[in-house]
Amino acid sequence: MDGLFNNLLSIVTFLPAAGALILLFIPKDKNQLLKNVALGISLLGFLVSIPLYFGYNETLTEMQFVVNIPWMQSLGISYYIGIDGISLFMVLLTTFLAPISVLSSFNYIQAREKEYYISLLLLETGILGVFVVLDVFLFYLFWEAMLIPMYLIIGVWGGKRRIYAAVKFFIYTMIGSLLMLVAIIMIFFLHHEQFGFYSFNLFEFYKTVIPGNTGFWLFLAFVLAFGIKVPVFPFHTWLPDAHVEAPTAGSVILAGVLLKMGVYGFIRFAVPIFPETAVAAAPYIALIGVVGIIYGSLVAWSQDDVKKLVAYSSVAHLGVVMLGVFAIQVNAVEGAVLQMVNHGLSTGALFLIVGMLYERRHTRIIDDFGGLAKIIPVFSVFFMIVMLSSIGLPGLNGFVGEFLILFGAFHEFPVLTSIGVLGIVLSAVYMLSMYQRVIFGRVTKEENKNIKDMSPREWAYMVPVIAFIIFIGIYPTPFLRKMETSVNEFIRLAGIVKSAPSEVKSNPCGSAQEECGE
Amino acid sequence: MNSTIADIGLIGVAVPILLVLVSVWVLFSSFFLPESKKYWAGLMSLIGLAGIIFYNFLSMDLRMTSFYGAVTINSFSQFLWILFLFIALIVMVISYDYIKAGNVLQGEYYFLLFIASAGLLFIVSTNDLMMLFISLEMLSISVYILAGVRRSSTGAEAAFKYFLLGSFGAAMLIMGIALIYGATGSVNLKVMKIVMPNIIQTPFLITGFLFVIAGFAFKVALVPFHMWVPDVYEGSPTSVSAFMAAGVKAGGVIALLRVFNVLPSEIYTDLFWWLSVITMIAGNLMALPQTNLKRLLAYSSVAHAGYILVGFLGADDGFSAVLFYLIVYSVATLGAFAIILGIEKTEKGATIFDIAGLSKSQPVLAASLSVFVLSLAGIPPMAGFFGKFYLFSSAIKAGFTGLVVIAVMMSAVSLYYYLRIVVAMYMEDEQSSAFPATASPLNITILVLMFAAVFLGFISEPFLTMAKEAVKAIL
Amino acid sequence: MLTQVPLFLSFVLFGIGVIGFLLRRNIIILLMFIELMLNAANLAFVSLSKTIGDMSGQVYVMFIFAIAAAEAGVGLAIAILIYRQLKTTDVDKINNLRG
Amino acid sequence: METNIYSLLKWIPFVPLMGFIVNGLIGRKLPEKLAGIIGSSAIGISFIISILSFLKLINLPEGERLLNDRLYTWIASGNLNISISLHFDALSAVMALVVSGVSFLIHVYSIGYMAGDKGFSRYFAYLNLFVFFMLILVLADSLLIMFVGWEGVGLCSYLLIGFWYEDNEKASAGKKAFIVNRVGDAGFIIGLILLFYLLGNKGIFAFDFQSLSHHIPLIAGESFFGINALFLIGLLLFLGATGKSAQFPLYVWLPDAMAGPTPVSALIHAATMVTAGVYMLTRMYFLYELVPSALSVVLAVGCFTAVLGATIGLLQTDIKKVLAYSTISQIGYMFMAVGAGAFAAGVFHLMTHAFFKAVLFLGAGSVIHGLHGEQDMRKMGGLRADMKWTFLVMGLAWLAISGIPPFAGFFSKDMILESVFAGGNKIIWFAGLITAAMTAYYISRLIVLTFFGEKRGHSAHESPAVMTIPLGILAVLCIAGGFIDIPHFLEKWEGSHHEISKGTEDLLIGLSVFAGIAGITFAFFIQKSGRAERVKETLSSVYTVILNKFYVDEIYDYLFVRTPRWFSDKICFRFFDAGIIDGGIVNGSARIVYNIGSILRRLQSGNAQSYALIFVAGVVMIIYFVLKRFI
Repeated sequence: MDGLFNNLLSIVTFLPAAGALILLFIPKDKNQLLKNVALGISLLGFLVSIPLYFGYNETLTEMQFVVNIPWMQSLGISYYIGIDGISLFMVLLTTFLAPISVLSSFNYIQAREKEYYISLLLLETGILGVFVVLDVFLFYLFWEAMLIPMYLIIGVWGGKRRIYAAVKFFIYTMIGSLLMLVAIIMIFFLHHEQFGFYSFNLFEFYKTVIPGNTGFWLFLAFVLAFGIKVPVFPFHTWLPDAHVEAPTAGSVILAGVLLKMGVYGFIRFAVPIFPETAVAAAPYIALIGVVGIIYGSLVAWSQDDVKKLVAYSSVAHLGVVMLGVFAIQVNAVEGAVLQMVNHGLSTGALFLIVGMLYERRHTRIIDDFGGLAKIIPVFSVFFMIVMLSSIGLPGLNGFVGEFLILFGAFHEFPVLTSIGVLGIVLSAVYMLSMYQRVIFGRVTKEENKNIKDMSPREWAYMVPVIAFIIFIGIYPTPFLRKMETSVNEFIRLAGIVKSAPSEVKSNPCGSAQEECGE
Repeated sequence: MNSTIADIGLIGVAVPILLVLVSVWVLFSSFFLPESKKYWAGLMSLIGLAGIIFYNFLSMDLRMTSFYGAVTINSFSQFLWILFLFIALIVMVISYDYIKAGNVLQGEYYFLLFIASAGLLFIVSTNDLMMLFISLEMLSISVYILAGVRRSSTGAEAAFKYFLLGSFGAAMLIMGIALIYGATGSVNLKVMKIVMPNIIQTPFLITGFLFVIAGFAFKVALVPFHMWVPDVYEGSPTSVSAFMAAGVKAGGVIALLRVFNVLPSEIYTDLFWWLSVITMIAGNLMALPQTNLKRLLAYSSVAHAGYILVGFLGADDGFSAVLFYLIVYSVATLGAFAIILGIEKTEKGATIFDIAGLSKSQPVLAASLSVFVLSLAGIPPMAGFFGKFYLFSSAIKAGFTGLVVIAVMMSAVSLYYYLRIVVAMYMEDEQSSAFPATASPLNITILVLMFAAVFLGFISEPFLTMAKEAVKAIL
Repeated sequence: MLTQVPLFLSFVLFGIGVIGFLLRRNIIILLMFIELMLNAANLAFVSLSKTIGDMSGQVYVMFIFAIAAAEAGVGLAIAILIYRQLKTTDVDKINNLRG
Repeated sequence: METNIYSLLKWIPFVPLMGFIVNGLIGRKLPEKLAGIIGSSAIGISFIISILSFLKLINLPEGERLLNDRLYTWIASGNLNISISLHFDALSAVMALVVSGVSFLIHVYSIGYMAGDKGFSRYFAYLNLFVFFMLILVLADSLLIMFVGWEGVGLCSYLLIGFWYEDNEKASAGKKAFIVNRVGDAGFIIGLILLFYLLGNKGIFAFDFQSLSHHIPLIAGESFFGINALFLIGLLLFLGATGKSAQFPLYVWLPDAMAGPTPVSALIHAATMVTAGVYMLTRMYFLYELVPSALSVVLAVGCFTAVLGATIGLLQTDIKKVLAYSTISQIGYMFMAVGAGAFAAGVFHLMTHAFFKAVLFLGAGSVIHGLHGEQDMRKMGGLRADMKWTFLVMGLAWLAISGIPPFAGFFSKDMILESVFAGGNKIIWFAGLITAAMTAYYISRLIVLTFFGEKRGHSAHESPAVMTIPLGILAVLCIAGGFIDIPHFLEKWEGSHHEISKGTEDLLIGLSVFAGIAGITFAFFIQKSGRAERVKETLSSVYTVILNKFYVDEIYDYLFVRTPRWFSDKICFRFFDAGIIDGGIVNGSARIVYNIGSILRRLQSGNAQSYALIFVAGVVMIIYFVLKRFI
């Protein structure tokens, strides 16, 4: 039992990859079988991940479900995974969205299904890896490896300008990541200088003292890497392209979890490794976040493509999250983490909605619709709920996160926060306008007259999302409780002022027994 | 001094000598083979080479000097011998059907390949500049011929350009050696390593070294000595291009490394810093607009020379990283060329348009080619990433962060043209007619190389330790 | 001093070789200039070995002769091949591979 | 005072919620009648429960009249711990009764009014949801829970205004309402956060109204960016109130909101939701009493809105628009009361207004219903013969709103004026008086145009009993309402009461009554044939300005819709995002790199000698490079 529990995390992480391997051996013409297997695997992945939630002990600060196996001793690289109250939810969100995105692709993807589902599952493993690893080298490995399947998903199964979008996505994110790699290596050697042994152990990195000026540049590299991924203004322009071109499932994963990797990176790496620098830079990054809120909303307002609108709304929402994270205040950070989940759910759902529209009409231009409420009432209701959750209506998930972030951030940056609140107004503006143009009014277009309402399959993947949207809205406490300790730990780490070690230690992890988790 | 054959220490150079013997055997026997049986030459050489590799593995821990110190057999040479022998083997395997098809004198082809490989082995095992020069010529001259072995117009032009510039470079090199000889009184690197610190750096000596560096840089294809590379790679038979990209370049790198190793660093690091930078930049930028795959790979190999130079500046760790990188790089390049060889229809090799939609008709080939280019681009989890990681981290450790930043930015740029290959294969519709079915030995090789390109990184530690061992021997 | 003269001569020869190589267009001539450069190196070796009183320099010359011969042989063969294929001996006309 | 747990409380809002769920999920399959009955009975039940709780409340001794029902912890993060719990004291009791009662009647009325509409069940679902949120708002135990209801009712009003979504006009009206409200809500949430934040700094994390009222004094002295914090909070919350209660400057959504079905206008946009602002301020009276400056702002805004609304109301021709502007001005009245510190009076007027305005709307509704959707008063007239019952009830409401004793309106309105006068703001008081006269005028004008004179439009038919009976009940309340001694019941909210002499009091009463009568008579006088026209000609310029509502809509449209729209599209998106960032920096740099590549490529001329030349150049370069360094 205990052994199983220890390996649970590895199982959760690599199950999708194993599934991809299975798919590899299914002949490509057996479409239905492929789909079912893919769905089964992803569902299984979700089921297996549920025990993580219940098995997670929210009273402990340190990592849990830890596995730590040395891999390359000479460089102190080890297969070191584990989760805390923050990554827990990222993992669950990923495993939750995976089957949904698989299910949503059944009709959307018509060509080369085999490769598609393989890349989808590999992508899931890649993302999960990013969320669970505690070894910086390994983190970087997953961080970039996961680009390849995403790149394929956008580029092969995407829309008209898919190649442009895919290449842009890949290279843009790569530039940031590579600079981060340089920074990682430098810290690695700094650590060696200070402690006398090589280690990529995250917690060793935490202990490493990074002298001021270097610290600034290295932090900048991290910020660039994660900021591009989030994406924070002004590094966001790859996002609309990627979203517009990506297939529905791609967008769902992209918005749902991929963007969260950036924020997660800030929480897990950038801030704790450079506490002083991060705290010093916090106001500026918060400012960028707020600019993102306003700017994203304004730009979203003037979009005529639903998907692009949602993409820009993501920029705004993640601006809120960034504001929360860099308030480095317990409510704000908890709100930020919760808001990541919320955004994953509601924006993911929005993309599912857009996908349904696209499957029916093969267009995403707002003006091609109108009056849908009359033709597909059920769909309109779902759309309404998702839209409301996205604009943060109290009683739905969006509000809780936003309120906590605003409340917490207000402690640190009152003015910025007050400006950020305008985002609440703007989000209503662009979302409601879009909703009205799509759903209300008369049916003008002939093609819209006879489109079908939600199919059972669509019910199957929309209902769970809606259920969570409402549940988190009315009862977020269980989620908040799980993350409380970890968030406090994060804040503690952010508060630390590092000092060089008194005497050089020799054995790897000997110095850091408790973090090493065994 | 009276010397007996024993003092020469032939046993140490048994492997290269065996190569030569086998080659001669293949050559002559091929004369007597009937047209229909010519391909036996290939089989024989394969068997022979396999045997030699086997022998080399047996004598892995042989350590001695031969030819009165001109040749040293140590961990360094052993490491690289294995590498080069495998490169030769792979080249032979992939060219087996290719040569059989084309109007090429098979015996001669394999003969030259063997001689070139022998040259390579000598390059890495010698301590003597003169010897270095001779073995380099041994390599070069046979490759000049190989380049034109098809006797077609493109082949001829490639061979001609390679020969002309190659011998020009060789002349530079030997002049440089002469100058060094004059300044130090010796051409033995070991000796030089010792005496160099106490010799004052006269312009005379420096010029000598710079001539030598230029000569080797020509083989490594450092900018601005790279000009021959794209044309020759494009024009030569693809299998030969593969050999050049993997073998010749590696040989040059080692030669340059040996020379760099004896130089008093403070003067030459700047030079190599700049060489590396302009090589990376020029190589990558010029690769961007290429459409012919062989040409594209040529430029990418130029760029990679730049990355390798980054390792030079990383001191001991850097050297071992370079050795590891050579393995990784050779795997990827050989694989890429092998695939081009498999699907090319013209002498100039496949273009980016030819491979459009390859993933539909030949998923395995497409997948492997993607793996190879991603490995060259240094994307995790491919081996190429680990290679770059070791190179760059060594340089960072030595304090050349700025250089590494340029390097990573350049590899970001390189992504564009590497990804274009993937784009063409996966994201564009099939334009060209069906691809020729590739022969099984080729396919097997490609598969093996692909697995290597994927997994070499994860098991890189033993190789790295071996490389460290090897480097110790030359310091 | 006298021993330096051949050395300078060799430099001069080498220079002529390089310049000629860059200026002339006929491939055969180019081959000859390469030979010239190699021989310049030979001269340098000989004179230097005299200067520093070490015989091995003069031994190297033998090697270089051999290599020069080999190169010349291969070069001529390639030149013939070029002429067969492209019907020219003018370097400027041999530029189908470029870009 | 210790709180008494009363677990029945939660059902006051939750029964309507269930009604919503039932109607929302299976409503479409149910027969109309059933859906209607489910909807109405849900509200009926919650009304009964309210009465029960009310009885429970008044049986308690004076001091501890407070029922409480805690459900569960909603948000627990750090020290912040907000639980969903309901709070039933005198104030919320009054509100709950009014809300559930009036809603019940209007639900019943709607069964008749909405009969045969496609979205019948949807209508009732929305309506139930609205009542749920309204009751949450009323019973909320803390500002945050109140905010949940606050936004919830906003949502429902959005849904119900745009109920006939196929008409884009109506849909837009709904959207406008929601967005304008959001502006207010932003103020609300900031104010709330600021309040919580300051209290948090003082180590206080209990945010239910009771403890708030105890702890507010702690932060009385606090200043935030140089401004008195409480004042700031007061203003921000009031901004929220102006949004919800359609006060200047955020009143513009209410007239458009008349696009919704008439019962909705009656319930949401007259009786209950729009008065939420008044309720909220009254809830927070303990805060406002500490900052008179904020109160005077409220007073001024309320007064201004009252006058403005009345003025615009004078000339409207759409029967519902008249009532809408009347509502705006009446709520202004309530805020005047609040501003004068007489919270109880405000709530009192809130209640009476709920009654008579509901009647007026429903009456207007049945007129419209009778005339098959005709809303233009100029096309009505002489209906008193056809719709006796409607005429009767509306007549009562008319007198009530005009402030004629002994009808409900008289008491509340008079009380407000009195307390304003007592507060010493003579000008405000006078303005209020004028407003009263104007109110009397435009309502009378409405009555005259609709029921008197000769028929201008087609004749109408009386509405069915299901509509008329609720009207009757409400009409009775218009009379009785005045005699319910709310002010005494809410003396906690009486505020500081300046005593004024009996004589002055009588004088004031006389004046206000006079104003009412004057308005009415003037209306009858002016509406006689042609006189109105002559007035129009004489002061035509003023006339047009007022008729066009002072062009406020146009100005807002330009400032807050067109300009930002243009900015977001042309500047932010096309110029900055697509142009500079993406086109310029991102793709631009890529293009530059690529072009450099294709230029360098030219060097590769294919000529071996040029290669050799570059080779030599390279050698020369490195020699120079190193020697320069060395020598």
